[in-house]
Amino acid sequence: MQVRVLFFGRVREIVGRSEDSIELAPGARVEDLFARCRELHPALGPYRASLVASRNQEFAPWTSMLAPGDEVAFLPPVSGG
Amino acid sequence: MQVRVLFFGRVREIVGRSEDSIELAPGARVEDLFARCRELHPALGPYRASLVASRNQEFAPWTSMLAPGDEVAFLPPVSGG
Amino acid sequence: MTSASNDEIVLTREPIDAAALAASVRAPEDGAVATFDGCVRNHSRGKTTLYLEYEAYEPMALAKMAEICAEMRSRFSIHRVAMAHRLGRLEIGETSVFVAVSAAHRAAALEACRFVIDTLKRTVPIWKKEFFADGAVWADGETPSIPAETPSRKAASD
Amino acid sequence: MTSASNDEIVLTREPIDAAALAASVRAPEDGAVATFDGCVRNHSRGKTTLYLEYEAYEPMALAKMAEICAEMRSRFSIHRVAMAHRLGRLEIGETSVFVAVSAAHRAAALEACRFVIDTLKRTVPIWKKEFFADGAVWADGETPSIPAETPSRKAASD
Repeated sequence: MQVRVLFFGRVREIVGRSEDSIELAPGARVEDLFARCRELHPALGPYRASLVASRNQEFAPWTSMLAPGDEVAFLPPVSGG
Repeated sequence: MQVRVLFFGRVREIVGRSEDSIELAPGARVEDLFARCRELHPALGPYRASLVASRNQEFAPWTSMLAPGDEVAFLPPVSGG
Repeated sequence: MTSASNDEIVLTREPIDAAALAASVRAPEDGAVATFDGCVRNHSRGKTTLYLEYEAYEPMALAKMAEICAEMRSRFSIHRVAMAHRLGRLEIGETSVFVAVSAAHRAAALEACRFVIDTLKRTVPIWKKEFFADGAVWADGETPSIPAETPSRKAASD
Repeated sequence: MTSASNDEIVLTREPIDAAALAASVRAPEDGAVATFDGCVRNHSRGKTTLYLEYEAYEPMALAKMAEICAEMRSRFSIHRVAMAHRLGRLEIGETSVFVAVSAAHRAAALEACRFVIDTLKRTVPIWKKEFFADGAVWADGETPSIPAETPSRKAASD
């Protein structure tokens, strides 16, 4: 299945793009998507602990199951205001 | 000695004027001035418990000693804002 | 009427220009401006309010407002303050009191702004009369605390 | 971009008109309007700031801002809310975020205004980059709380 992944802030700069489409096996979870992104962009590794995930524009646990067409983002600490 | 006394809000309406000059014996205190005002304006009596006194534009205890030329006011509960 | 350099303290019979006061406290070193605008409500005590009248013991009110600014500066890291109170007749929707506080950080600006308006309502000699279709009443107010029997000037504002 | 009738929620690349937003929340039944204006400081981390850039996950940020409004309404008796956040490049002194809340009484307006800005800083996906003479850094931020393993949509905003 294919999911869309979005990058913002520091993560966007590390990855060098603001979004990507990733092919995953059925049954994949958010953490599997992150592992795939880290394979493609090893510099992401050290940031894992500071990131939170969103799935379809809601904060989501790393164990959330993904569905085809989901929109996922790995969000650095927020600093609006 | 002579002191100046000012009236505001509900007290001003009861007294029917916004200030007065009162002659007092030397050694008089704020409470003596109020007693004199109550003689002049008996309708003030019931309000005594709700009033606070000021002397020369500072809140002052009823037992404060007065001096010639002092400016005293008997202030109803404040309701600015 | 302006007091210490960074404190603007005003009693006025003209409409208060809230936007101008909010802009006046703002400087490049500030990260936050908090404001409070007290305005005349169209209802009170379950009845329709027609208008209000405010009166003040003006020199003492200005002195108490200045004391609030000094006390606020001792409690919060703030930069500039503007506080204005309107006197005379006010129509529905008009601003009766306006406070603006600037600071480097948001917590100080927000907490100081709240401190100003809460303290002003307890300690500044200003009185409000509410006019309804069936008559007028002086608003229930708050009785300021009185200093101890041997007052010091410093303690008198609390 | 406007959501529910009494909530105005805006992300914009244009300067925020704080006075217009403050005026927009005000109605004859209100006795209080509290505002918070977050502005770009000329210093940070002990250095001179040149300018800032903000970016957002825009649809999620708007959804989180709407959730803050809903949560605020469940906690405080308020009337109208306006909250705006600027995106893109901001110069020193410009407003990055503005919140205005109206209410019948002052405590609700002041507390709700503070709740909005505090919660926005913890939960809304917006990021700030600070530009100094010697380089740029992403601001230290706050890590939003994550819902439990079996998340309900309602709990997700905290």
